[in-house]
Amino acid sequence: MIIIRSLFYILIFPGVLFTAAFGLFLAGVDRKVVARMQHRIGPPLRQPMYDFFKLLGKETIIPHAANKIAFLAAPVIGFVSLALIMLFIPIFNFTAFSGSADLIVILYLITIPGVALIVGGSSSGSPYAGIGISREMVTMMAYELPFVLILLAVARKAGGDTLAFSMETISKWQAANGSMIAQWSMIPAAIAMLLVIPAEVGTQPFDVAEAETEICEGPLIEYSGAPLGLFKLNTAMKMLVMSGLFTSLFFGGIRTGFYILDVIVFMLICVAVTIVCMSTIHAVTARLKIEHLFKFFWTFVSGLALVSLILVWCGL
Amino acid sequence: MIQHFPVLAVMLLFLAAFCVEIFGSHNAGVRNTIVMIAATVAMVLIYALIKPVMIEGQIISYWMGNWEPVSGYAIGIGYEVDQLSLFFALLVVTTFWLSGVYSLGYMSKDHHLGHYYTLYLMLSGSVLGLVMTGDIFNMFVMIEIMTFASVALTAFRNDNEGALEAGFKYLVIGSMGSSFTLTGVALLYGQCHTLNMAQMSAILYQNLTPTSIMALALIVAGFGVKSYIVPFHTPAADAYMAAPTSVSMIFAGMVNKAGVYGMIRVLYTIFNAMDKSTVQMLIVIFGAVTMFIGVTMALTQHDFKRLLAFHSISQIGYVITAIGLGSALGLTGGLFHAMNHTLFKGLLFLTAGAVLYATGTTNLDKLGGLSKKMPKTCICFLIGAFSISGLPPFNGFVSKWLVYQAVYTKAVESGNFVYAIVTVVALVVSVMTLASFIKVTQAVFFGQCPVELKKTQEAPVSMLVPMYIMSALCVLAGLFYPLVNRFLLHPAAQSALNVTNYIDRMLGEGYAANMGVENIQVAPVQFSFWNPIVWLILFVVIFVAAGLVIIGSKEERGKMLQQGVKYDAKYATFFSGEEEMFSQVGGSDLFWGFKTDWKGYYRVLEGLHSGIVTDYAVYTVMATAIITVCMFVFMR
Amino acid sequence: MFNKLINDSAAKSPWLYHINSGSCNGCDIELVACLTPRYDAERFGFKLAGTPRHADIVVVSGPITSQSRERLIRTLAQVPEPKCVVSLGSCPKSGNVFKGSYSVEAPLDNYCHVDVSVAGCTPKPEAIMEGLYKAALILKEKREAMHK
Amino acid sequence: MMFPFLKTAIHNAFTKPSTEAFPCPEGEGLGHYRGRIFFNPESCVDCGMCIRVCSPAAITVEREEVEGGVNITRTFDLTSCTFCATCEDFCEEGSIKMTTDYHMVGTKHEDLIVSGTTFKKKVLGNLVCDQDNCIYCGLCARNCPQNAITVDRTTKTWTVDHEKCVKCGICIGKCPKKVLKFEEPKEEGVVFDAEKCVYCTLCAKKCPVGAIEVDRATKTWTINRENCIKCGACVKGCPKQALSMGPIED
Repeated sequence: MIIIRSLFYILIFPGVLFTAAFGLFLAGVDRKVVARMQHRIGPPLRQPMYDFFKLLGKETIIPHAANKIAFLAAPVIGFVSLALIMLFIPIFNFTAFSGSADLIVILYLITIPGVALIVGGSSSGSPYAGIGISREMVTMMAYELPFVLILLAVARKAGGDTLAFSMETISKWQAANGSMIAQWSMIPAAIAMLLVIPAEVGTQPFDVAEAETEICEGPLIEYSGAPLGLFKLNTAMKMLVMSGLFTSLFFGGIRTGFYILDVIVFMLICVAVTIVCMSTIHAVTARLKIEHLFKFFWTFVSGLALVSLILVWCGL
Repeated sequence: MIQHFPVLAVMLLFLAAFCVEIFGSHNAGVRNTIVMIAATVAMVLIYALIKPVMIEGQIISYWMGNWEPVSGYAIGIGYEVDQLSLFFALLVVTTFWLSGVYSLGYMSKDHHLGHYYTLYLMLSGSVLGLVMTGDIFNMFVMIEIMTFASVALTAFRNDNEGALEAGFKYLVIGSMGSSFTLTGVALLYGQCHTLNMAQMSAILYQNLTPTSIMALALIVAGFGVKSYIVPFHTPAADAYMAAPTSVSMIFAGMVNKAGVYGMIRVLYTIFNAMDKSTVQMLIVIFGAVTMFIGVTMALTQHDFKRLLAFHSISQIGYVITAIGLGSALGLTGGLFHAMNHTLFKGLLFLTAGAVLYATGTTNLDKLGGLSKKMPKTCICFLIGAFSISGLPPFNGFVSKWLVYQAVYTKAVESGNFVYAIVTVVALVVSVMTLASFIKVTQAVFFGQCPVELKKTQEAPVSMLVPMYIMSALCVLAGLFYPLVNRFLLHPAAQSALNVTNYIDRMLGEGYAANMGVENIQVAPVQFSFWNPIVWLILFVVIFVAAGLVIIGSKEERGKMLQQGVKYDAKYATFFSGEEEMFSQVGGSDLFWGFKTDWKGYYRVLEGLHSGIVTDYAVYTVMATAIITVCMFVFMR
Repeated sequence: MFNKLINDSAAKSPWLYHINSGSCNGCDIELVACLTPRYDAERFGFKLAGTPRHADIVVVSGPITSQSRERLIRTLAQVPEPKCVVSLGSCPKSGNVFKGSYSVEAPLDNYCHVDVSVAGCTPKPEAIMEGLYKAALILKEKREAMHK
Repeated sequence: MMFPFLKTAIHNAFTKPSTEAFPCPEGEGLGHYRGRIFFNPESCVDCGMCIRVCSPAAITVEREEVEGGVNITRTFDLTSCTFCATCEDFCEEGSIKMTTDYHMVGTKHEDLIVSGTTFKKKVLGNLVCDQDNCIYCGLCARNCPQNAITVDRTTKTWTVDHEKCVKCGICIGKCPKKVLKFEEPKEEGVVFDAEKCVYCTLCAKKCPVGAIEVDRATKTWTINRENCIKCGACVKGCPKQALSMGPIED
């Protein structure tokens, strides 16, 4: 019975199937909303799904210079670890495997898909990919600092003493004291988090790593067919994971009592977060340069997060 | 019987060092046999101590020449192996055994191997003795042997550019460190009238006079030099780079750890100073600065081994930060990270050595695309890189995670914002570590293969086997960290925090209580949530599911084409249509976007790392002065 | 398992790779104009890809100069199957006004099979859209022929 | 302001998109767009001017001899055309027009071809009779559909009314002695009237084959009859009506 339930958690909800399907839906929402903001009709909501399935049907070319194992394994590892993270992120008061990871673990697990992308791109042996991975890595360094500050602020606010970074403590604290976002000292952190999410997912204006017009899609340059489809799926899933993390960190206290309703509310908040922090910013900005991106995150965004951390530290 | 093992192991190594010089300087077979027998036997002797010490909780003591304490004063040289000592001894024997195996293949192209092995055995014996001795002057002697063996080994390939310079730097700074230690030991002897550490611990318990504070500061500075914390790190980079890789591995795995061990032994056992918040703060800040400067320097390096050297400095920063916290959690994390650092840094140095062996260079700008030529080395390197960058589920992640927890818990408990900043620094340093290893991955193993390296061969088996062992240990330590904690870390941390047993074992039951030493029982560390096994199971389940879908839908998928063997436009890399093109961005310049933003910072650092020994000596003296002043001003 | 879905998707998500083989840039900007809000090719799933490995439809413009010919052939070979080649404007099909020049190696038909050609100098974005749409349908046919 | 377009974006999101429908409605406001070529073979006089002015050599011509004349097929290759409309400008007869039809998409080469065939009749001279061999049987006169031939056996005269004759050739078929034939036509060509000419050289400029040379200094007008294709461009272009088409007198 436990095995069946675990398998259900892993494979259907909130594991692989839910993450993939809802992630693709979020990506579709993103593309649609961006199109509407640019006064276009835009692709249908199912467009990312079409892209994914089309890529499955394409030929997979492994370049001569590439390391075959790393080249093919990278997207799969990225996919699996993304599907896994969702099992550790609480959907309000429900977590599939709560005892297995805390905030820091999630922080690190989220870097695995990025590393998979980097290793995959690097293994293709293309100089464009070399530049792409360099940018991807600098982006990673850029958003890591504010991300860490945000997580520390949240953890401090939720106030676990011994288990400082437990996700469970945070959701319990929110269940008792209302959503984190309602605390005014957390608002700068929430704004910073909203800016971290697009950088983590790699949407404009933070898509320097995959700049298709300058460096031919960067790390993805040599990918074709099913592995490329998996990478595209990974990006979509990252959207869900990041907006889900935001939701559980800052909107944790909302609870209707009915489990299905909870999930629907969770999904709605995810969609809203996607629209606010990815689509809107995408629609109104152009791609940054990598050094500007780094400076932006280490000054402005980190500043916001630091303000939050200091406020929380002062007991506000 | 068992109490003879530690001394036998140490003496065996020293004896073998002489035998190698006498019998084996012209005969490779004899030489290798002596070295491997000595190393293996020493390793077995130390491993045999795991059961009584770690599991049963015994402390093994041994008086040289049976000179037991007379009327309460320990006058003989005593060996005392408690859990902490054994923990480090295990690291030491593992490292030098693997390094010995590796040397067989790696050093085969060099001359005067008799000298090499002599020095190698001297170094191994001295570090082993250092971590197991119970006598502080004996410790100093071992430090001296270690330093001079290290200097000679650093300059061993003296036909290489920079080897002698590196040796000289090491010699100057290392001697300064030794002198500090010696001065401290002398002061302590004057204060306590004994050289036995257990007795000193009992005498100095909650009883610090200005003289002993001075001694503490000097000894901490001395061990700081040995563990290369900033600003004592200056000779490290050159030494690691110039030394043969098997020796670099020993430096990272043993010599560094000797410094860390010394720190722990002095701060926790002898002086019991870790409950003072200012000492904690001082050590933690030194640790944080070390990890940050180490990693930022590593990001700009052009040489594989030099980069690894700066990472060594950075990782030691983690260890120092963690042990500086003075909490059980911090000590556990610090010890675990010290152990993991031995494993993954050793592994990384071995892969660097394999690359050097196969290609003749470690310059990042000249390497590339080796993953197809040296696939096994590449996999080992990736495991090492992921471990040191702290990616789950490898071992580096667990120890770093413990360190963050320890620091942040400390921050929450003390309400001190500095610790929160240190947490942030530690987390950011981790991602920078990842960045610089991505750089190496790209510049050495992936990326483009230059024309000169087309005929590179995989490293020989004798070099691969140590790498495999190290990789396996990295993975296992990450996956089964609760077991590691239970059998290695917790006993070691407990023995460091609770000195009663250490004193009593040496000087007789009740001695500690007489001197007013409290018996502190340390509860096992409570971990937060990270269950790598569950993670791995989930990973495998999803992997299998994904694999089933992939296999099931094979018909629908586009053909999975094999790589072409000959040149074929279809399988060629896309260079915007060109036939072949080489990247103008050197492997070492990968993160120019980052470097641009940090121009000012790097200008300062470049100015500081001037390469002039005089400057470095000045830093050493200044840092020692700062430590001393801080200790004096804030400890009273 | 998903064969039908994949076949249907083939026509709904065609990604373009654009090769300029010495074009005057007229066709190129018109191709980009297809992505503007007025024409919005993205609503049919068209997207400009940055590398031939991602492409389904290769759009060639320009009269194929001697310098670009080798690169063109190489790049065309790097596109995974199923793929479509669309010639944009008059140049690739015939060389246009550069016909007969010592440095022009048109027509494109000598190097690959051209599935759809869009005439015009330059074609209007509407015409380009029409051509691309036709190419997308051909893609689906090719995919179905590959995996019955 | 960090996001200057934020307001626009949000406004756009809640208004109707400005995208046109697909397939696009036939554009009316296309203005002077030059699209698919329209060719009217009926009015073409095969002057060849279009071929001469076409820079990408997109226009080709095929001639096929058939009974009673020549089929001249003009082919406009749209995949080669640069749509400069020079041919349209130069076509004296207005046979070539650029339409605004931009739907020039084809999967085959034939989809992008515009062509038309002109039939050019062979010109016949007057009907003549070899009266030395004629037997004045009168069969020709009897069979003439226009009653243009008169034969008088008594006076042995054979006359034809050139006004009435339509050059149908029936009489030639009926003649038992095969003495009837069309004589070689008197060469038609540009006729020059020196009195009206002001030597403006317009005709030389208009001539598609460069057959006319005018020298204003010496007031001479010469034409190279061999090159002349009798297209009539010079006649139309002459401002003084000094040129006309007619039988050439030596």
